[in-house]
Amino acid sequence: MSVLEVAALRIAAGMREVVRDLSFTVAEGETLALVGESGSGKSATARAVIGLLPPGLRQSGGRIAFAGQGLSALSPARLRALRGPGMGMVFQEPMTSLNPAQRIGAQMEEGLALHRTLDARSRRQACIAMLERVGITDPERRLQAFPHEFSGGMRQRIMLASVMLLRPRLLIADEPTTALDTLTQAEVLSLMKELAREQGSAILLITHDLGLVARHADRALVMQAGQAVEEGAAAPLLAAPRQPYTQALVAALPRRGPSRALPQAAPLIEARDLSVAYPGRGGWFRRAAPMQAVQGVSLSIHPGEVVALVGGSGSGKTTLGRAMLRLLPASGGSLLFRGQDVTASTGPALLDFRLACQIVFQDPYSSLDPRMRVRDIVAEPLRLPAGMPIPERQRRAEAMLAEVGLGGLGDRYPHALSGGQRQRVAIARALVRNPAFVVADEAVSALDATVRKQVIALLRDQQRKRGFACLFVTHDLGVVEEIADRVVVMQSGRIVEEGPRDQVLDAPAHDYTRALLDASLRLPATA
Amino acid sequence: MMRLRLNLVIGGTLMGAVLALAVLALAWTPYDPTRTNLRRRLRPPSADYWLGTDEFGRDVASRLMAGAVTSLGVAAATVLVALAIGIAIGLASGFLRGWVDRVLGAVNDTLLAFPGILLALGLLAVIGPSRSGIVLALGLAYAPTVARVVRGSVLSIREREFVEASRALGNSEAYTLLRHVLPHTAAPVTVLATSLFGWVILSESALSFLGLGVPPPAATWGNMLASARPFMQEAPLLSIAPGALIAICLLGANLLGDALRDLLDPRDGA
Amino acid sequence: MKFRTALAALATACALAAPAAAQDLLRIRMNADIRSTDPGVNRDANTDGIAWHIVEGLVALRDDATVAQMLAERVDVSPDGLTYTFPLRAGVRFHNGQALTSADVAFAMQRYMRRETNWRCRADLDSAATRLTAVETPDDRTVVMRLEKPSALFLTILARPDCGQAGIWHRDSLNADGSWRAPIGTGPFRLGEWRRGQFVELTRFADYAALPGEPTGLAGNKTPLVERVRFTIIPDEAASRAALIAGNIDILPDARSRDLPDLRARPGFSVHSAPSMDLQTVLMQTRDPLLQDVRMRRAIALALDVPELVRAVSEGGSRPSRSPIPPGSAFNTPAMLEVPPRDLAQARRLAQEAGYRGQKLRIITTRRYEAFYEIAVVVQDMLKEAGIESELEVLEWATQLDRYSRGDYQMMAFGFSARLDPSLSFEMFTGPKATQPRKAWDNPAVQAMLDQTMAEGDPARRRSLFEAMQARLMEEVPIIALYSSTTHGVTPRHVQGYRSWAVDAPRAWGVRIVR
Amino acid sequence: MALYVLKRLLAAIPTLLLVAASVFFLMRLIPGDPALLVLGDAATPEAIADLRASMGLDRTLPVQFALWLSQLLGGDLGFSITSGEAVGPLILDRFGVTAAIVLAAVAIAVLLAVPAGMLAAWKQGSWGDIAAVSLATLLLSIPSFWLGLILLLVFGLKLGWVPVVGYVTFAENPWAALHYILLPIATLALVEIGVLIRMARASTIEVLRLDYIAHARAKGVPESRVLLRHAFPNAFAPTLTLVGLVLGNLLGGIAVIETVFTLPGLGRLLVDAIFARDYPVIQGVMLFIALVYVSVNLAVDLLYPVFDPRVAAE
Repeated sequence: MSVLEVAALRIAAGMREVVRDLSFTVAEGETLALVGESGSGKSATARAVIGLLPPGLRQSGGRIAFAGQGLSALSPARLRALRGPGMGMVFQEPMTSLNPAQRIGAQMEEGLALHRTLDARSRRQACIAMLERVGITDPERRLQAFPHEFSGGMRQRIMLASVMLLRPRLLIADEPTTALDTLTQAEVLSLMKELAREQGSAILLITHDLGLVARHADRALVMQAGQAVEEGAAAPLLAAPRQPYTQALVAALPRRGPSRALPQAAPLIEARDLSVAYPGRGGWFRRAAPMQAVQGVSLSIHPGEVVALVGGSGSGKTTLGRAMLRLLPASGGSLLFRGQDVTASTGPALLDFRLACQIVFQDPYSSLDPRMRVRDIVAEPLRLPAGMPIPERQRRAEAMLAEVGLGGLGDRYPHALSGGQRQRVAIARALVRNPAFVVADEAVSALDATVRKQVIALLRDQQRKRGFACLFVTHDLGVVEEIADRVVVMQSGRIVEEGPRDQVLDAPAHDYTRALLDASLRLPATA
Repeated sequence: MMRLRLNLVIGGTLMGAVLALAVLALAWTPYDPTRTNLRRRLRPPSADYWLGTDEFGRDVASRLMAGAVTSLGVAAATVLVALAIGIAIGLASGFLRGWVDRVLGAVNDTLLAFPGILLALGLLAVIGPSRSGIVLALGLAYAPTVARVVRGSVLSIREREFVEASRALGNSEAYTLLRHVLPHTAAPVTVLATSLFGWVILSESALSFLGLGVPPPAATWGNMLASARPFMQEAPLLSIAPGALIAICLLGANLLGDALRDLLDPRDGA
Repeated sequence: MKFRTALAALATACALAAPAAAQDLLRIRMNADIRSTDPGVNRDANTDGIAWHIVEGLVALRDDATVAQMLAERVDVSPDGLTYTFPLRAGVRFHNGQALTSADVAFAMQRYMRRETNWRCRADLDSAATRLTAVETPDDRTVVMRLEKPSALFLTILARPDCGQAGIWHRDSLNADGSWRAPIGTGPFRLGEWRRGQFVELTRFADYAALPGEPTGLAGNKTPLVERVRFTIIPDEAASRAALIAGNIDILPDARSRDLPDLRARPGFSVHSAPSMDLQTVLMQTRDPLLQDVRMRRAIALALDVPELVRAVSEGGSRPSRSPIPPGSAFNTPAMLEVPPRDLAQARRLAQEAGYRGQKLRIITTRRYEAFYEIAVVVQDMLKEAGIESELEVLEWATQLDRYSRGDYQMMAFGFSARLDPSLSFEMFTGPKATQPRKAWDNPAVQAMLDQTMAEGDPARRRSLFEAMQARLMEEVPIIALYSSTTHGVTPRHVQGYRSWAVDAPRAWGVRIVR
Repeated sequence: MALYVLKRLLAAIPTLLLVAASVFFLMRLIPGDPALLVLGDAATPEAIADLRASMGLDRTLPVQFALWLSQLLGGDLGFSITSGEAVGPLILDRFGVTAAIVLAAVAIAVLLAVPAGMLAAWKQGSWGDIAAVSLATLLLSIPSFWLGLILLLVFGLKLGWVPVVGYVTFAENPWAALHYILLPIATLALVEIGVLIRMARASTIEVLRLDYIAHARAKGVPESRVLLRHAFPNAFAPTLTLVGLVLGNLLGGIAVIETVFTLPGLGRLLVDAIFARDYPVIQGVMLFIALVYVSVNLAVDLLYPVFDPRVAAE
């Protein structure tokens, strides 16, 4: 018998339908993955199932039945009784899904108090046991803590604990690990699966990540623009997708590119014993000890080389990337560019350095000035060095835009572009001055898989064409496979492993690298 | 969306009406607003004097119209002064940070801890009681608020990556500040300016009420209200009319401010 | 302390037991708190008004501002005018039961004359015109005061309310260190409770030694007829009137003239009007490039319709007067009451001659005193009709007073507080600008006449001197005197015996409550 | 905790000093002489000089300032130069009136406005919401002193329900005292209600969008509890900051209300002292207001973690 039955579901936002005629079932104890890219309607479906559509969205048709019972027929009170012990939900964003004003103990107990007849003592015991189960050390004391005292991964565990405490028959997990780094992601997902297995809960997993589907789902339903595209058992579906869209999704998974032999040359840029410290937060009366984000790192990059800088969150990789562009001041060591020490240069020397280097940021939404037209954004770097007339700048910007596939969109503002298009603009801005060195800081992490594939291709093609050296900062080993010549692994502000791509990926020497590789969700069948 | 439009329409209509009254008053008023007539004191409304006369026999309707010119003019000028000072301070302390920010912050705190009345009186007494005095005094009194808002938005904008991108391009700090930071303060500052406009009208009338505002016999709504107070019982209209106009003007400013906020900050419009 | 608490409890018990006595409370409006209880030292009009209920001097003023005996049986002046002998009245006691002696008088006078006391009138008794050289006590009952030269002002100074009437208090009024504690006087009331910002309460002095006859000014029969008087502080005019009508106060000593028609029309209220001895004026700076021409000043005076102005500003409550000597004074003569008519044509002609070409005159005024403001507004309006342009500079009072005392003005609507001697009425605006920039009229010839009036003892001769000065004033117009205001006291039916008088502040003696 | 409070108060010293210095010198830039004001139009130059000397105004400004500061360190605010009263007790006395009115008004406003704003947010877009927002905007637009005058006109003069003037302390007669401060409290509260409804509504809308509200609902928590336990504390935190600001602003703006209702409060004391150039009183009141401002902010900061534990007071 199926726990959840969705038939001909329609969800509308005003006059527009975001989900059309969607039907599926989730069987007892089964994990069904709703897969799709942003805008496919998968999250709205999850919210509709538990009856919590956000304001502005409404269910305009179809039937949702939980354990054979139609939800629309239930009174609000009956529906509430169902939420928790019947259906539980884990949200995407661990930073906002726990009430910041309540101790986690109170938040965990709340569901128990509402749905179970237990005295306070047993409730507390149950909470402690559950926290212990999800791997929170010292659970008794931690019950008294507030959410902000935990890291994102911990919060997601607590969230999970709080939901699973009620032994729901159906667990709805809406992109539960998207906001976490690779290592944590793997841990949390395994934990979720284990708990569900122990308690016999079915899982409705909402995700955009095919790797995750491959590893954790029994069945998968691929959605595109509000409609089901393809449905079936997870492994065969991914191994032999029938529908073009599914095929595109699978094709978008990273694949290792050919390794290149680069001519030996003097390093273009070189960090020697570079350290970066953030000033501690001091008050009027004392100065806190500075936090060392990068500790004595030496790294050289040769002309035309693509180096991937890999590490979990907090490893210092982004800080190192910025320090190598002198966007952050070094607290120790030195930085050499074409053999010149630029660690503390100013004025014309610094300008020369800046003219030769560029950066592409992670978030295409915040890296473009929303008040400038795309053409002006791309033309802006040509202001320097001074001398180029404005029409010439504009012409070059147009040409560059055409080159990144945005020909004719120069008059638009960033908000009129999609995420992928914006990242193309950012790349165009970075490349229009023909830099010798580019830092790409998680440049594709925020994009949907298919778009990511295209942007990586663009970046790779441009690199091959223009021959700039590139430091590719990422937590995603898949991207590394596609583009990198060399891989550098960072942990806690230090480099722990470094070597040619194939060597590092195929025969990792350091434990941390191995853990990262294990956690990275690749399609086993197609790797 | 519906609310936004309603706010815009009502707010715009109210402000427009008051503005029209002021523009009209520049060209024409039923009587000379400062012309006294001691034989016609405190007359009730009539066909000749639509809103009656005040304690000097001056036509109340004419004075209200002239008061619109003064009150709106003072408010507009004050807002400009407050914006000019506040934006300069806010940009400097938000963008430069460090000790500049600390010093400006301390000065700002001091000004915020200072009742505007005293600041206004002090400055007015030094400069001499005049329109420019009250504009400067209130402008200084409100500048810290502007500075605080500008600083806040500068602090959040300077963390955005396009500012860092500008720096990575080799652009100078000044260029980055003017080209990429300043334009983004426009939205919060516009919203604030609209509210400020209302607050200044309110403060000017409060100061006039305490006897510290634009000096009579020039009519402002505030000093009309203050002079009407002793005749509250005999001629209640004398108190009610200017107060109602202040309220209408404020309501207009508030509604317009709300509409602007919704327009410029799409997050709230959803 | 315990004893006092017990007494207070007893008093409260009595008050509760006898509601009739509790009714015997007279509530009088006061527009602001008093500054102190130290007579003539830290003072203003309200402070004086409280002080004269508590302490008395050797002499006191009558209604017409002439001097009568008070604690002194009589005043004997030596023929050369240099020695004043005051035999003290018998049977006068202080509030603490001690009998009044000449030593008490000498003690108080010595404190007044010390510079550090800051007595308001110390300088008046140490000036060229009047210099007190000695206070002697030949015996317990006699006080002798000696002057350097004869002075017509000496007794008036001793009697002036703003000098605290040179009030005599018992030495226990001072703390051990010589600082002021609280007044122990001989007056009809003793100080009860002073609750700052709220009220000052006085209680009847049972052993008060009243003079026979009728009350007049601060002299005559001052028998207290009510148990307690409470001066309630109500700053706001409209609120005071409302309080009177609501029965929250029993005497409104200073109703606004514009409220009078309404109050007169109300049954059960009576209005008591009396001319005051202050002076409302327009001052002109005779050193101003434009106004130094006497024709310009005359043009301004002629442009004003003074009767109309006075009628408007005082709501018909005061009569116009171009003389600084108030109509209530014994020295006011019919000639002084003449008001020259308005003459716009002549005003224009004179202004033209004086070189007036449409410059804007600046008239300083304040809103602190409504009359000043109203005068300024009306003057501006009337000048306009004569083709003389002006604008108002409305200042805060402290600033206006500062500008006044520095002579830093072109024209100014201003009011002088009550001057109880005609010499002082002229002296208040006459004097050398070089040393006293506040003085409006700097004319050595007039100054000489003024000095003469101060030394002259004969009333008739003084009167003719004043008439001559008045004539000069009308010619030179350094100030335009407009009127003396009128005090309007209002009482409900149950208050009997209340009368307004030349000074704004009220008198509570002789008043009874009849229900 | 105590250490934190102490540190915060110490950190306020530069601000207070700056306030003290600017008040001191600003007031002395203003024309007007307290001695002249005491003596009036009949003042002779000698009498003025004497009085100025006795007021201590004959010394140079830096000396006066230094003297005042050293007095201040001893906890002595000096004496009023017009009434001779000790400034410290005078301020405390007058502050009682002001504090009673301001606190009562803010308390009433918070109690009425916060639930109203939260309900409006909960039913966003409903007629009730529109009514609440309209009312709030309207209240926000009415000048407080005008509202006071109108209330006085209606309830004091026309209906005669409350006395139009005067003040009795609670210690004397609680019932009568209530009558006197009813209208001032109502006036202030009405105006603040407008501000607070809008703030409470806006921050509640913000909070209701967050995942933890959905999480609570997904646990089957009833709406009343969602609002009370989950939305309220988080939505109230920003409102609390505003309440602090409102308290500070009210202290600055109270003079107008005290003028309308002729109350012997701190605002009136300040304005009267300014008019009388009573320097010690002005300086004392200004410093006191600055101190209250700092303390209110401190109290808000100390209270803030109760509603938002993320912002711990160190």
